[in-house]
Amino acid sequence: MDYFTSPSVFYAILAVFAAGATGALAFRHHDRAANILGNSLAAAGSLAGLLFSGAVLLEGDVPAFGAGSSFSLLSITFRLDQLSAFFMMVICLIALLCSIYALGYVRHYYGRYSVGMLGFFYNLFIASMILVATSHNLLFFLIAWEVMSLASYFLVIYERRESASIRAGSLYFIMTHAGTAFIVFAFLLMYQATGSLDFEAVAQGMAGASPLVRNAIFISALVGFGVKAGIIPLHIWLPSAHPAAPSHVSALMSGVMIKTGIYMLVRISLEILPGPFLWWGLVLLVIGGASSLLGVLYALSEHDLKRLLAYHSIENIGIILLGLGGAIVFSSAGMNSLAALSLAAALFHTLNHATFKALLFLGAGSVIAATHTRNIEKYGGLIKLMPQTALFFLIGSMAISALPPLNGFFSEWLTFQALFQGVISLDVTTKTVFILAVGALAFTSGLAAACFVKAFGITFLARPRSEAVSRASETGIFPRLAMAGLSIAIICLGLFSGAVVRLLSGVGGSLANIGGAEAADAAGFESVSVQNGFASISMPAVFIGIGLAAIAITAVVFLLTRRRQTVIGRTWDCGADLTPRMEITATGFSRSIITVCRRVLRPSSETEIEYHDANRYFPKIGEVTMGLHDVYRTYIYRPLQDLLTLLAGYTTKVQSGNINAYILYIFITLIALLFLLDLTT
Amino acid sequence: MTQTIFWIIQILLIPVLSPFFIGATRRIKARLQNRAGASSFQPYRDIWKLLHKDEVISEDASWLFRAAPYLIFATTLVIGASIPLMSTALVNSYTGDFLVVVYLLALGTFLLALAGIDTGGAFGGFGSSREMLVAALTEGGLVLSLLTVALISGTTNLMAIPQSIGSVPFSESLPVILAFIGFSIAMLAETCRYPFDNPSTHLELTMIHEAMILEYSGKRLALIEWSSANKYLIFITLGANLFFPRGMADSLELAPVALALAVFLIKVGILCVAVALLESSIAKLRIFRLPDLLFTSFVISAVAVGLVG
Amino acid sequence: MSYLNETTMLALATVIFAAAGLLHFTQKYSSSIRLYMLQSCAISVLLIASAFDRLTPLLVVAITATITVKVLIAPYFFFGLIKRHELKFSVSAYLNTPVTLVAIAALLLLTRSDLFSSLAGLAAVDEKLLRLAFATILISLFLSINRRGALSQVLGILSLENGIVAFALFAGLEESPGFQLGITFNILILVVIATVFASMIFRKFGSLDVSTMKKLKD
Amino acid sequence: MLRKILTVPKILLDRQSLAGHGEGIATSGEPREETRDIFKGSLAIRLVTAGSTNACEQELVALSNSYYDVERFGVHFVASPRHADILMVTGPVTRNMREALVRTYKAMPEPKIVVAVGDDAIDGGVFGGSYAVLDGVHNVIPVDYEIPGDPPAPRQIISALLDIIAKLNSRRPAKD
Repeated sequence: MDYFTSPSVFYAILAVFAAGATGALAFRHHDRAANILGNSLAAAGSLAGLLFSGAVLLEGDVPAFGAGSSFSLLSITFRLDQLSAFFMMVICLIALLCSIYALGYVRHYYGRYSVGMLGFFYNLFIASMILVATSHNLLFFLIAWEVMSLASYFLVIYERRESASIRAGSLYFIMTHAGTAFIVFAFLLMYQATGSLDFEAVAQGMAGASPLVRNAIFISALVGFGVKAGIIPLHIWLPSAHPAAPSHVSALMSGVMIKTGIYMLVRISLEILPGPFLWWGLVLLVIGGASSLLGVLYALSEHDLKRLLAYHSIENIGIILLGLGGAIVFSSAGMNSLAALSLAAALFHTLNHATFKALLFLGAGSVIAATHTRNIEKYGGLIKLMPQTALFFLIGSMAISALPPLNGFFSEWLTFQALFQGVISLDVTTKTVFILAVGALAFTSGLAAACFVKAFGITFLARPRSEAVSRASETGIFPRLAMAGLSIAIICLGLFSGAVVRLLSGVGGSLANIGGAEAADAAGFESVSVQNGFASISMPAVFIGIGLAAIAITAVVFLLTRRRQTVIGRTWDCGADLTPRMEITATGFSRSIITVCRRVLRPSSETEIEYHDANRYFPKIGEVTMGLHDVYRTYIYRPLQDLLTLLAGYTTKVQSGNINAYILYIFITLIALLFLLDLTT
Repeated sequence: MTQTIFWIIQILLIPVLSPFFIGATRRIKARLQNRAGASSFQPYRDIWKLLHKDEVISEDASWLFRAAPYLIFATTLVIGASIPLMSTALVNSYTGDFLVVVYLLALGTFLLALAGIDTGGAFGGFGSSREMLVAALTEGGLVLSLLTVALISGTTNLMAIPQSIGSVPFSESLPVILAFIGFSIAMLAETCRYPFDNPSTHLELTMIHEAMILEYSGKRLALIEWSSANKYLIFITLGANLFFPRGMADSLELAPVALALAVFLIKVGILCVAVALLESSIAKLRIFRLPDLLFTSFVISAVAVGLVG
Repeated sequence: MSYLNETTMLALATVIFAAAGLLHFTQKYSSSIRLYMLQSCAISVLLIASAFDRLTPLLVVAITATITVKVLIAPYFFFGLIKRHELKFSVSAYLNTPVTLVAIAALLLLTRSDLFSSLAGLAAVDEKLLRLAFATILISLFLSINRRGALSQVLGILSLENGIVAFALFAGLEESPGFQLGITFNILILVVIATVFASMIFRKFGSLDVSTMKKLKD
Repeated sequence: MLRKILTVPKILLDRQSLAGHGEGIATSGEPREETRDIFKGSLAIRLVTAGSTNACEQELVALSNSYYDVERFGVHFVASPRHADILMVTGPVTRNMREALVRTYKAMPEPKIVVAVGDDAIDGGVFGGSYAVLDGVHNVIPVDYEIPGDPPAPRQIISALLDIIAKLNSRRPAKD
């Protein structure tokens, strides 16, 4: 086994992705070959990566390895500690199933867009995410991070003839690079404080850094990685960029890529920076609560299936941040076992969200490929046309709505328990934040259930609302295989949550600021109990309980009623003819909740009426558009943009268009720098 | 051996008794309206009749519509086995966590709401929409009110909570009382009683719960009616045994448990009277006034949690 | 650098510096290019000398690349360019000759000043050489600023490149092969891009005078 | 208040005074075997107003008030034909309501009973022969029982309902 976790295996995995990328590029004129080569190699690489990272999780850390370089600061080194291995496992798990899905899904791009390019960037994207999770040098990390951002950017604008994709891509590009600027700033501060760019050395050197520096690093890392994770109000790129990409890429972006932001937040706040401050955790709790609540409310108001799912990513990132925030608070208060519990909750939710969000995006991709529209109002009745996709989507919906006995429920349960411990053991002000976080989490899961009743009900149930949808058919074998795999993962993660918690407890315990504390105790029958029996749960028992009860009641009812018939009739329509237009719409479904939250959401409605006559007595066509005012754009990004334009207006005067002038600027800068050098030495 | 018997009683008690308490509540309401009303055992007859009737299912309905009643009923059975009924010595550490109960209830609501949409009728959809609105906004108050008693007793296991709540001195029972108020509001919302929903309405436009089940008939309607009766009794039981746990047995001897069962019936009866009185004395609220009430429940419960410890 | 005595090195440095200085006063493109060739030759000699000191495979590659690119390919490109477009003179500058002289003198003074003393501390061989190389850098930059012709500007940048290499050598940085390789690579890219751009611009505007290219902005 | 809950209200009509005021006239002979014993103490009514004058509705609404209180016999009105055992039809069935009536009938699960309430529903009553009506429910769907009257008084209706329930439950099936 030790042999399996050697660095050469890791390089081999990277080589498989490289082969996939170049192979797809080489066969770019032959769509089928490019598809098979690109995606099957990606699947193979991911499978190997999954086994590799799983072995690391079981066997223990792999110490830093890699090639140095002639530059003193950049060293191409990797380290697979438990945290890295965990994130690599999440990446590879989702990438594996997404690649299988892509084998069938990509077919509908044949002849329309270059499948070779897709395969190239797809492999590059997965490989760069693995590098991000495993790199051991800040500079190398930045390079991997940038490759990841650029690869995903090209995937977002893959459908390049859609202007919406291009716009989404540009927004993503700008936001992610603004974020990177903050990350660079944080890294520079670290370098200044420690004189090294290797993670381990930085972590050791940070002990002497002043609180001011540590706070500054945390804030800029929070902003920088927060953009990638999609916390509110830095989320604006997310709902437009994720849906624009091909669905298996959306699944990866939403399920995995945004988690790389979480990965670095965990690493920086719980390992690299020694002794976190209380207020970091509180800020994360507030941001997490706000992101989860607002994310789900925005999702409710969406009628574009993929945008809806993208907003749910924001919500789930919020839930993860609740766990992480709790962990930081506990760690700063010196309660290591509680910190381990809280972090285990966050990591478990990270894993869970990756599985069910990927499943939902893949399901949405199948639906969209079958119906050629993303507008949820046009769907309906797909459960009869695509029964298996519907079942998988239902499993995903139930998991994301935190319904037992699936995995989403367990990680929210764990998050709740961590927050409860905060309510018990902390002082009054901190406690208040925790109580509100509990409330936010409770409301969030309720609203998520409402949102997925809408998403699943309007999409799959009732009757088709448009002609195109009634001709839809079940997707191919590979997509269904991938979705089935994710569904099984969801069920297994729910059932064997006890084992997963033990594993995550090890991951969390390996971090410096938690110091080996155990997250939860395991008792018989796969049951998990936290804090010496404050709470305990056994997911298999819940699962078996529901199953047994359902079987028993079905048997009893069957015995009682076996002589009675079941007749198929038309839906009760009060005697009038029922048309699909009479079914509830997604807008109608969620409008009541939006109206309740109108203070926060600022709903808008525009009425357009065309009249028959000039006196406007007889309306011909009426159209009401209901939506939301974009608060973030109006109050944050628009003013920011105006300010930038204004500043840019001043700076155009500097831009003469004359090369000589530009070189003169360089010259002046050089001289000025010399002066500066002289002054400092 | 006795333990096994008690467990069987525990599992069967809720489904066996629940139609009676629904019937009793209706009868008390009828009396308050100066009517004789149907017998308290009327719901048993209704369920029996429905089980012996044919079923008509819409051609637009899918397997979800067919499976939902069984699953919903199953969740109430599991919850029934997870809540304190008669003895605090009986502890279910597998599914007894209050979050399990809250989320199993949410699972039932989720499935029922989907079933409401499934047939493509005009009423089912908005019934689901309203139900989810109420259910989503109830969650906060429900979780925090139950958290209050959980924190006081130092465990979130419902079956272990009553023991220590019983020993809280009256002078320190303010959080319990506040939590009970928050819980009651959440209970009325979850069980579709006044002022949230009219359980006996015939007007489609004012329905919440009823609108979703308009399409059900025969055995599946029986199951749905029975599960909502179960849900009602579950909430009443939680209210009675978590917040007023006096009279619960603390051992598994036969005599104290029998006594505890009697006390339990009396407590539940009193709460049913209270619900009936409340329903007879207030009007149903406009749907957009409901969130205010639910947020009130949340705030009261949050204050209660804050006061603990 | 033990294979070259100080006088030789000083001479080479002077050649490099003088070439950069003279570039300011050449009238013909062809003579400018020849001056650049001369400068590059001097650099190559310096590089080869340093290779005797400590020979690594990477350094051999770097030297080969430098000689090929700077002494052979780049001038060949430029000669081809001026032949194709029949260019001869590159007279136009922003400043006239006396003012240019004054500016160069000022820059020289700057390199001699205390301002530069902190950098001069880097010198592995001789502080004087370092100052000379630095003057080359500044003067080459100034060439790019002063000249209107795009080709002269490119030559200015290339000369700057040479100045940097010389500076690195005198500062004793030649042991870092990455540094050498980077600079070579940089030049290669620069030449290619410059050629492509220059011919594209010429085709479009019929001139290489940047002041007639103001239209580019629109 | 407690007394009110525990004692039967005084103004309520008792069972004896209700009996014998009217009866459900069976139109189809023997009740089907499958309906036997099912409706003991539990009967759900779906009302369809097929072009009535609203007189019958007034009387039917009165059934639920605290004077007649039909609920004590386990009889209640429901919101959906899916939940109903008895389809009560009032009015002579106008042409426009024909389709709606048929659909309601089909929407009900077996076993089901159709009761025509009022003379209009039985044979068209005063509207009989009009071009706009179909002269009674039996021309559209099979009717099991009729409650005559124009309109029947609540007391008559309750009495008839009790009679129908009795007939449904008491009579032995033919082959027994």
